[in-house]
Amino acid sequence: MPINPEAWKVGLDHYLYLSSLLFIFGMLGVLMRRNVIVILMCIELMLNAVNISFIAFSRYAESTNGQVMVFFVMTIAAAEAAVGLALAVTVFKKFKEVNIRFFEHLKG
Amino acid sequence: MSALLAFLIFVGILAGFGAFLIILSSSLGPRPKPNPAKNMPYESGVAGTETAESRVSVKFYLTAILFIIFDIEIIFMYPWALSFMDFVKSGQGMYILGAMGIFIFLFVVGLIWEVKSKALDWNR
Amino acid sequence: MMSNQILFAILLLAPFVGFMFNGIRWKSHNATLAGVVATFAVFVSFVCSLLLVSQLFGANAVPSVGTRFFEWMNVGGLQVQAGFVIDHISAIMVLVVTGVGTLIHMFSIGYMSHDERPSKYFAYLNFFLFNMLLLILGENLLLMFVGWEGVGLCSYLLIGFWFTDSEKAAAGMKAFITNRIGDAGFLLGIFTLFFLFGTVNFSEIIARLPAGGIEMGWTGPMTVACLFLFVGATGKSAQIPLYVWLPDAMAGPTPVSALIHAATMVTAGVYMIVRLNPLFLMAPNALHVVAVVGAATAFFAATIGLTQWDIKKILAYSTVSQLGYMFLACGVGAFGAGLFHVMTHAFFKALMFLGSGSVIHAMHEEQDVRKMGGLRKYLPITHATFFIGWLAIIGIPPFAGFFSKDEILWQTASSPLGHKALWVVGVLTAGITSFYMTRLMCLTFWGKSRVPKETHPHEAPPVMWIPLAVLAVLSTVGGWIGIPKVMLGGEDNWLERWFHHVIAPVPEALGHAVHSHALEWAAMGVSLSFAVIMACLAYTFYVSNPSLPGRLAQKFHGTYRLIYNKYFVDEFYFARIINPLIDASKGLWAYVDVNFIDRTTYVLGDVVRGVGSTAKSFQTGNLQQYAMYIAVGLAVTMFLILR
Amino acid sequence: MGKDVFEIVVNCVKMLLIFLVMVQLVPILVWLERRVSAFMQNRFGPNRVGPLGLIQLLADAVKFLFKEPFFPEKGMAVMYYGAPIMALIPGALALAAIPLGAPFHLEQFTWLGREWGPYDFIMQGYDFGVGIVIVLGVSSLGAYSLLMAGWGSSNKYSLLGALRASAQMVSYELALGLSLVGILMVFNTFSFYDIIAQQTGMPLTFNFFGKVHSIAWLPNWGIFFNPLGALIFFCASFAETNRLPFDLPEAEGELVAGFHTEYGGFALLMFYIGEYGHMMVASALMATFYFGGYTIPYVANESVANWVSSGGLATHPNWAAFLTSLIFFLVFLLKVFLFLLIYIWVRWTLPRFRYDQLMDLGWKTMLPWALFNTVLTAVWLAFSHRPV
Amino acid sequence: MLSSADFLFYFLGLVSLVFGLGVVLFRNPIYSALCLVITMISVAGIFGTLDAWFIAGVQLIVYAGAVTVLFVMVLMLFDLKHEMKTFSKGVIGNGVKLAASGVLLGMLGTYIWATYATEPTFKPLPAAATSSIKATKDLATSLFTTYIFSFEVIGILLLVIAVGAVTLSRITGGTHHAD
Repeated sequence: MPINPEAWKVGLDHYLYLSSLLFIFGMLGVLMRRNVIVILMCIELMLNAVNISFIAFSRYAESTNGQVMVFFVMTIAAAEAAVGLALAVTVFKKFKEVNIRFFEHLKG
Repeated sequence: MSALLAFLIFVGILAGFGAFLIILSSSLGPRPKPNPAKNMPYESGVAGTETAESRVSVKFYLTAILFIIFDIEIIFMYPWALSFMDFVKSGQGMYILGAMGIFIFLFVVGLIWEVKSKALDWNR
Repeated sequence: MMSNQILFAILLLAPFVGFMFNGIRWKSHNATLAGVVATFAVFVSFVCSLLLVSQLFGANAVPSVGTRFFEWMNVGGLQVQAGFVIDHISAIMVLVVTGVGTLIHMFSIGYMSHDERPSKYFAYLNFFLFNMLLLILGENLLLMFVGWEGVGLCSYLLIGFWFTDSEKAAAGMKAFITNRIGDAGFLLGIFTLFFLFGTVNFSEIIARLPAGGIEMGWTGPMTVACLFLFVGATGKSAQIPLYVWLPDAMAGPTPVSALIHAATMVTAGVYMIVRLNPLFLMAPNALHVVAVVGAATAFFAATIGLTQWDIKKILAYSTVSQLGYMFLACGVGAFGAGLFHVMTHAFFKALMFLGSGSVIHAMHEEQDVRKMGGLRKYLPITHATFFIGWLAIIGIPPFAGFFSKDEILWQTASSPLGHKALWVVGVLTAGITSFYMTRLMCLTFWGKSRVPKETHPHEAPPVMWIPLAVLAVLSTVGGWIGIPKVMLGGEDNWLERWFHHVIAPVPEALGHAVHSHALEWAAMGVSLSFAVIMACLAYTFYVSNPSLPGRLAQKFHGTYRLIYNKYFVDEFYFARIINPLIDASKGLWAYVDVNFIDRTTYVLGDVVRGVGSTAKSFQTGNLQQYAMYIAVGLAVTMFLILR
Repeated sequence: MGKDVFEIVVNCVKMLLIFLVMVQLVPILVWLERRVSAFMQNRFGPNRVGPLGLIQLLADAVKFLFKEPFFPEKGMAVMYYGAPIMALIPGALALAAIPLGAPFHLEQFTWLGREWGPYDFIMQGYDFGVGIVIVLGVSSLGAYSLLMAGWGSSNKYSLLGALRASAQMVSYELALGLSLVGILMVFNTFSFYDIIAQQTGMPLTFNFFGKVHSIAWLPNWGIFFNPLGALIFFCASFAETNRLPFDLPEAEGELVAGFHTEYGGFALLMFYIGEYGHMMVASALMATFYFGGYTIPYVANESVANWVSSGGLATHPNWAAFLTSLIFFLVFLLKVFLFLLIYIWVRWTLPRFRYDQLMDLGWKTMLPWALFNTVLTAVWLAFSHRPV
Repeated sequence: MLSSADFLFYFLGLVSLVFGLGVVLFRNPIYSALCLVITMISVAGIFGTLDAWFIAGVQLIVYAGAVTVLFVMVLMLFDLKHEMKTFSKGVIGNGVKLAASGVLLGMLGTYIWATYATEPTFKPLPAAATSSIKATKDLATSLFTTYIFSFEVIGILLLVIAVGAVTLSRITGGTHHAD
């Protein structure tokens, strides 16, 4: 198979491909997994994917703004994990259940 | 970039060495007949009474959550520490001090709250 | 200038620090500490604002003092700075808000001394002040909106401060929800303005107004934007049709009513219109709407005020009515007069609310005026200050209310945007105001005592009457900055010189103002004498001849009931809209429905039920399904964008 | 990695050497620990195998290798076997990121019949430029080994020990990270080389309200700028490495042996290697931040180089450069050893804390003090830099 | 011939993708969490290949050293692997989910290919900017000037989270009291 050797040179697009793939993996996890904790992990995965593209763009544009954004995203992600896990554990302690479908019954 | 390569190679060396030691020690040692008493979980010689699902104090996970939050606050202080003197030398010392002062104030408020709410007390 | 930036920072952050301080120790019962800290914080703000405003005076006066802290947003074409500005408009507001705010905070120390959660109360109050300052000082509409929402939140929290009483909690919710309707309009107005001018900064909007491009129609973009903004103003400033929340808002502590629901927050709508006065002058039709709604509200609310028995409700309707005056002023292009009335009203209405708070405090939480009377001898200081407030609101010279009200009425008659009918409504309202205010005075302080035996009214402590005294002085002298031209011999008064740069005159294209000294004296005389006559009438009714009102109410039974029940607005919604609909549908059912439509409707019903159950299956509570909708939506959106 | 074979090979060998130094130091440290503790307790300690009992550890290692391999009945193989390997990694990675000696420069030379270009070598595995951040990041991975061991052996005591250990580790990581902020502020950089360069030279020089003062008889070390930070850092590193008086996770009275209850043989030894690795990292950081790194107090760096090249130790400049760097490496090692001795000394001196006392100490004492140290340093720096 | 930078990218990218897939596919959440750790570390490496060393270090400290430790700890504390299905049921639902993800991926890929594939590589950084300390100082400067407001808001957010998480974990009963 003739492959353009230049195509293997890593550029911005390669990072973006990687980022979108990782993002889709995380999204699939969020959509398909049943365990709330795993869903939270997959959200972290998605955020990481976004961070990759932030850093790639920041390197590409040669500005540090993207890095600052990643800093903030990390903070938010950690905060989200803390609260998400606190919620999940609260529900688990009461009902012994971490299935996302169970959370339907929490209404009203 | 070469530093990253070196880093990865070092990880490889470490993992390889560790695995080698594990395999070596498990292949060199004697293998007596399986002994059910020995294979039981070691609980000081007394047979286990509780299942593995016994309750564990929620404190551990609370500590971990608080660790995350405060860890991030500390991480924010690193770039601050790095650029602090630059700000001071360009005459913006009060500004950078105030900027982090508010942040540290919030940090302290959080810490005081945690202490007062006894979230960090283990002797209960 | 660096020092200005620091001053602005202190000005804004002092109440916030107070809020943090009291918010953190919100469970504390120490009313004195909480109150002193909160009062001091606001006082610091007041001093800072004085220092800043002083730069607008003097030989080397600047047109405005402003600072920018940081860039808040930079998204595409939207660039928003976290910048604050004090010019001739916001100077008056900021002084009123921090000054009156300080007094009311001080009053609250006494008023809330026996409450269970004074720290929480002062935290809310300080947070309100912080948001109000954002609203006033923000250099762009978005910052103003942040403050706008913030004061709404604080208003909700404070109305429902005694939330264990479900009625009071409901009043808070009512205020919140009614305000949301207005806020939606305000937001739409901001969007329209951004769409039109590409900026949300006040000065830039005003700079980019098309020269001479007055829109005469109803559907021009500027008219639409102004009308949207006015919807926001009706919500916040309790105008028809969104006024219903303000009387209920009296469920909150009385100093809150004084600060938020009389002196500051409710005037935000007026302030916003004054801020954007060149824009509104481009849209005369929108101004007509403002004027008519303002006049209608003024009259309508005043008549309701005639029949109320709750001391705070009377003041509340009076506030609505006076706010109507301010909008009337704005609507006829007299923005300066509107802001002038905002200021004087803040003085005397805060005074009256605090006075009523003192009365309620003395009467052990009794608010019904029928159980008062003759309180003059128990509460001499409160009575004296309330008396000055009364003189101010009914417009007796030389008290503050006279000058601002007279200015508004004269402008209504003379301005090219005004109309004689509006003037007549204004004068009538002034008379009614005079009547019900005198009635309030008579029922509360004068006449025979109807106080129940078990209550022993007592005069308020100094921490409560000192603010009253200060406000009484302000209510007396506050109007002297705007003495009418005719009294000064044709010279511009201080107020006009002050507003010279920032308030645009009514454009020539809309007509010319009437200039006649004789007419002005005459108008003044008419309104003044009408007010005095009404006051005397009220005195006759409620002190000299107390049985008269009852007989009158008997005689004009229908009218009295109509007004007493607040024009049956709530009932109207039921009786005229909902019930006829039900009746009509019953008739239709008897003839048409059974014969013709039934079969169709069954089919339709099945279709609807099918759609409904399908739609229901979308709302399962299954989070992953929701996430799936997000994913599908994302895919579709991306497809539409990248197509 | 390098521009030719020589450089790549040297770099690889260097990393291997760093790792071997770490692994080889462990037996020496264990020997030292046993001898020192014996000395403190008026015993002899191991003294039969080899001179002073030095070969004892080799014998121990061989013995460990030939122990019976044990796998708990319900254990999870991946985690059970992965945990000891994981224990090795963070410590070694962090150690390799710290400069152990001065970098040296090799001139062009001829060897094996070809020219080898000029090289610059660092006495360190890799240098990312942000030094301390990477070290902290890598060593924060240490918790996984404990958790994996605790979970993998499916023993209640193991799990409890692992949870305790990791909770303790993370708690003290806060104080550890925060205590460094002050000294970073003083040095105004993350890079170890810059930090060491600022501590080189003799008179302790500092800025006092716009005037530069100096104390002639003190070296220019970080400890004099931030003593409180140094103290907190050192205390927190005890907990970070699960050493006495903070070795609660393996409190024998309560938890059998903590997270490595179910381990034996060489796997257990690997946990110890990891622990000693962490100790070394902490000591190396201590030396780098507060005690001048590889520099020698009272002796300028140049005079060492002069001494080596003129004293006849090495005539060729390349050998001289290498030897100079080696001397600095030995100095650094000496400083590290001193701190390691303090670790051992403390272990046999102080009693163990109770777990709640431990957590209280971390959260309610060390963290506020570290914060105080940070604020104090910041205010001091901000004010002392402008003349009064 | 791959340069070392390219090799690093491909290697780390492959690792992160494989273990990212592992997070999604492992039945046992503990293994998912361990896979997540490895993904985080390799993402830190990817940040390194983009010369964002400080961010790489923060990624290690915050994500790998704190957030995922919390995940693992919670999983171990509460043994949250009760017998339950790993994946959601329903052919239609799963079909739609897969299809949406696939379409999204396809569109993203096409867009990136059409927009950025013409840019072969990154411009080499100027020599002064390659210093990690300099880059980190730039980051710090913009963090404390341009983004100072966001920074303070983050402080408030973290305070709220600290209070909220503890309060949440204190809840023992539900909102439905015995009535």
